[in-house]
Amino acid sequence: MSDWDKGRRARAARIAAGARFAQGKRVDARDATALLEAVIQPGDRVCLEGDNQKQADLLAAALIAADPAVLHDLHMVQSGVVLPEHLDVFERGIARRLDYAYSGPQSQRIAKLLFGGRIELGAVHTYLELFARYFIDLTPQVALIAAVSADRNGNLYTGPNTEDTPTVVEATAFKDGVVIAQVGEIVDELPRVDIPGDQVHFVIDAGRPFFVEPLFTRDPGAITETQILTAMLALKGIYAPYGVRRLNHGIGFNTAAIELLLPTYGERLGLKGKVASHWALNPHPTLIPAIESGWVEQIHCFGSEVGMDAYIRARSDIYFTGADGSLRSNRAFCQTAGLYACDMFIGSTLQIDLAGHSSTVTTGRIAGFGGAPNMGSDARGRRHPSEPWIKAGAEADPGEKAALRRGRKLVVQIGETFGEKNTPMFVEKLDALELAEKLKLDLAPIMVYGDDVTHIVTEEGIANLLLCRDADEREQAIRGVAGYTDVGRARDKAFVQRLRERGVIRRPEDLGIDPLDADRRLLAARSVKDLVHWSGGLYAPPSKFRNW
Amino acid sequence: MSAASAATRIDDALAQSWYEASARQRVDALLDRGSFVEFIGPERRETSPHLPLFDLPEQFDDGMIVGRGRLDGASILIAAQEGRFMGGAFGEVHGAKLTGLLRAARELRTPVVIAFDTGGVRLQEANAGEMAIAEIMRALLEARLAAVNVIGLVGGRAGCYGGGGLIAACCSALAVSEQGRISVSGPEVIETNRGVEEFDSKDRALVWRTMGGKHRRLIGGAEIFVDDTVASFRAAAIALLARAPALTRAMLVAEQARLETRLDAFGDCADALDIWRRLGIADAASVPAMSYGEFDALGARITEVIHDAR
Amino acid sequence: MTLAEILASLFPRGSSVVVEDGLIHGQGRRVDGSPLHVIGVCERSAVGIDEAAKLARHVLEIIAGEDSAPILVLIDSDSQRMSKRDEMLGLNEFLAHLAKCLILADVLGHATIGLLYGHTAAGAFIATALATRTLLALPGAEPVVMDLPSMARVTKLPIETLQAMAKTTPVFAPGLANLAQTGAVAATLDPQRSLAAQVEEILVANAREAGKDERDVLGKRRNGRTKAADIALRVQELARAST
Amino acid sequence: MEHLNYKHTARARATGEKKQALVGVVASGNLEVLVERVLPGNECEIDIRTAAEGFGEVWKEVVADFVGRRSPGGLKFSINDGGARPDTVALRLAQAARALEGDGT
Repeated sequence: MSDWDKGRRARAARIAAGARFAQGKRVDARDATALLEAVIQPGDRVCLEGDNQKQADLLAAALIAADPAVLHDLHMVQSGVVLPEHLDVFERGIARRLDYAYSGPQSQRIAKLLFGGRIELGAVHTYLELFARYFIDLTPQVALIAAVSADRNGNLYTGPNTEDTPTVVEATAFKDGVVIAQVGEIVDELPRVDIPGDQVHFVIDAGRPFFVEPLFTRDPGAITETQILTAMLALKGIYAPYGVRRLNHGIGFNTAAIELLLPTYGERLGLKGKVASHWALNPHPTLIPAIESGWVEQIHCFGSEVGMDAYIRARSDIYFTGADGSLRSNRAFCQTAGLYACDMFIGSTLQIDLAGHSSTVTTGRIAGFGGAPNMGSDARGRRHPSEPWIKAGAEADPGEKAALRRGRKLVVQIGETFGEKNTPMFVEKLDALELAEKLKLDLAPIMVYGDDVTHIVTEEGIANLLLCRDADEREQAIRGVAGYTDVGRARDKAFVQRLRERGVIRRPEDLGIDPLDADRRLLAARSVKDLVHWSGGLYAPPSKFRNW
Repeated sequence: MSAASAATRIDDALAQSWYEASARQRVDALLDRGSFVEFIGPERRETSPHLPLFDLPEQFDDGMIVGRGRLDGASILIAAQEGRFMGGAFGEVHGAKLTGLLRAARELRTPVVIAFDTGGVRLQEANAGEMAIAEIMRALLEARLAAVNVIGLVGGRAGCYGGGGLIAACCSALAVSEQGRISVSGPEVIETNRGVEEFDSKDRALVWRTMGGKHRRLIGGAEIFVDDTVASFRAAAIALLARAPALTRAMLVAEQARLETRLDAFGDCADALDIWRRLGIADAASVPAMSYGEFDALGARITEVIHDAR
Repeated sequence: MTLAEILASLFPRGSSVVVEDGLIHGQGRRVDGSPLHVIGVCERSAVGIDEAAKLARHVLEIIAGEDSAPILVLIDSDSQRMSKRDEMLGLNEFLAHLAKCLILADVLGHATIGLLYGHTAAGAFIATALATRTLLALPGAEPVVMDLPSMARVTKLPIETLQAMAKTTPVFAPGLANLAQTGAVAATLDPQRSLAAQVEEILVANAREAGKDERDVLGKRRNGRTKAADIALRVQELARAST
Repeated sequence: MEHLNYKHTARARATGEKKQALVGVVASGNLEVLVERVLPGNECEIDIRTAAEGFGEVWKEVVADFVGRRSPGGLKFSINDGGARPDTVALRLAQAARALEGDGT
């Protein structure tokens, strides 16, 4: 007779093992490590919830305190490798294998551990890709998640920073896995239920909120004149002609400058109501002036942002909110929205090569992808038309019959030709390739592939790669906006001049922009305090961003 | 703030942020248009003889601009520090320019405006910088003893730290904006020497409520609280120059009393919030977030700081 | 020399000088029997708001008194007190107030003489020793504006490099000789001779000179600050010419 | 510190009457440009002291492009550089030239 419920019985056994430390579902924080040692088994796939924002930090600390003789060879399947503890589990011999998406603050240490062979790498994913694999071949046996609060039955309120939680719980709880949640407090009645209690097996009262990194806050005070110039070029040279209404922005200073130019420079260009109205975007504080000036119709968020909760609550026409009034974010849905329902992604990168491939991997740093490749790629499954998508498709393939022509998503890389410490953004060979060779990876970690990139914006101008007809044109178009980098100085000047005449390259003067007009006074807010004023006092920035 | 006002302020030089402006922009916008005459300008290339020793770049004016100009028609001497060059720190040349200006002020009986923006003594020429501060203080006080008014303006990026804080407190009167910080030891210095439990330099709200412009205004460390615009600083300088309380023995006796009263009243407070509460501000925690207008009204209600005791 | 030795050498017939909580105040007699006021900081105490207020009060009391006797400021201090409380309550005002009182006393005829016999640093140095008209020192005094370990941290230069550089210039490294060369210290006294006699010589010499601040000129003469005096003078001339 | 000096002949003499101007400050990633109307005819000189060593080739091109784009004849540019990126250098040079032409401050 076949045995068809091994998984269910295994889960029951795990829950029974953990129940020794629980009263109902509730486990004391002091018993967290003992609980994990009882529930998790060597070799398990474990999702320790953490992305680029929220972190199940108490559970992370509890896991590294486990005895490696009891817990070992774990396979970590999580979006973020962000806390030091996320790597400590490998150094302590508790975990061995890793599949992840993003590793911002730990990018240097993760590279060291990979080179040292302490981590067996599955793959570096995009968020959406990793979430997808949760349901196919990377389903967690145990999920360690974070919520704002729980009630006695284990129902969870995940609050504004809901983020990955529903996805992780869905994959785990419905495939015989165990879900353990850390919560800031246990209450009689939740503001709203984000995760039903029947999907949650243990709840630990951390007595404090989980950690959240204010990753999407850009201080307007740090925006440079050159970044303002790139923002002016993007607005006048891309947003305006394509009429981009549905979009996603990266987190760099160039796109923050664009957000702050909407109510000033954008207003002067007459773009209000014509561009930037529908967003897949975290609650960027730098978008507050544009929201307050009536530019924005709605925003769906991957996560929340520290200090923005009261503002969001007071602007429910703009944001997605629950019945309780607080933001409901959802990373998987928002990534999907960014992939399929946005006509443009614009973001910064660290390196671009002559084919337009870009990567944030540099020697000794493996930052991972996060969500940019989902936003920054053409959705081949897209079928609905829109003006920018059709126009971009026509530029790319003017010969094809209109009714049979695929549109194109605008994928824009924006940045200064030289980055921090005078490092050039344009390179002959990506560091990512060298990394792949050293680590013997099948794939180099490319953030956005060259054939997905449609435009590159630098202070030198805009290169429209949709209009390039072959690899040579593409290379010279890229060299043409690469300024004084080695790549830029090696350009064929006559070739570049011809591309300029065709509009493949557009210099500031071609767009009627005087670089000397790129002044900080164009920014609708020039300090974090200005943002607070724009928000009517609703935005409460974290202390590290204050100068008052 | 509306989009329209955001757009219009772009073209208005006087609406420019003091905090963001360079020392040269501050001088130009503070004075009556076109009236500035610089002494030992950048074309003289009187740079620091010490920075090359450390392989550091020089600045043609060594981060200190001094000269004469008119303020609301009146002839004044003016000095401004560039807070972004070496953190506005006092070095030999930088300091000597201000010393000379203050000595001239005494001799010519001409009032002085000083736009502070400094982290204190310049490390690479620390002894020369320390001496410059001592000489500036003496020259400043001798000018004041000769009934010459010296007004200090604080609202720059580098704040007004170290010896700069002492010089500022020697002025006849001070105007400070919210961004302005006045203190002797900087947050990092306190944290390095006494530990993060004594002072967490990364807690910027703490830094500002301990050293920032609003706190200084509330305890009487500055006479006028100004908005972060060049126009607001200009108006404050004009207002403060109009009253000329000379430095006298009586003035210092009054200052002694003022400072001892402060010690008695607030010496046991653990935090600036306690001081503000004791001053009668019920919702002390709301002070940092207040706009210029709100705070100015509150300040006027709570304390009178034109005390003639400085 | 210890404070007791200094006082004994200054006032062989005794004095009313007392030490309280690291601060010095009192009075002794000069050779001619006239009074000499004494204030100061000892035991390497930090100068914070409380200390500055007490010292300033002493100075104001001296000014309020009958005589126009000189004031001797003895210094063996730490730097300014580095604390949240001191800065919160306006340490800059307290230190500046102390300096003002000393400078006012000098202008009103109480010649001020500083005697640096131990350590001093940074803001405490400015508000006490450097606020006197004439600063004297005893061998072994250690004035510090910026200590080399801190400098090494900020400049990212090894201490050995800084020490080597300090041999060619007095402008940044701590120590009596360096400060003296930049013009801070008028003279270093001989501990083998009577301090009373040496101070007396200075007081007599000072009485003949005007109260002009010539430390920058001294620093130029000693080749410690080559530019300051000329720059200050040039600015003064330009200001005069601009009227 | 590295010292660089470039001499060019501009297409035309710079317009305006102002004798000198200064833009920028010396800070990390920033620079100051002092421009003086002191050279005869169409001569143009750019004198640079920079904290970032080994970027001579880049400076040469930035300067050549600037002289080609504007017409800074008769002007001497003296630069103290705190390691600014080429885009900032180009911007400051243009600001300096405009400041001397007198339109704007």
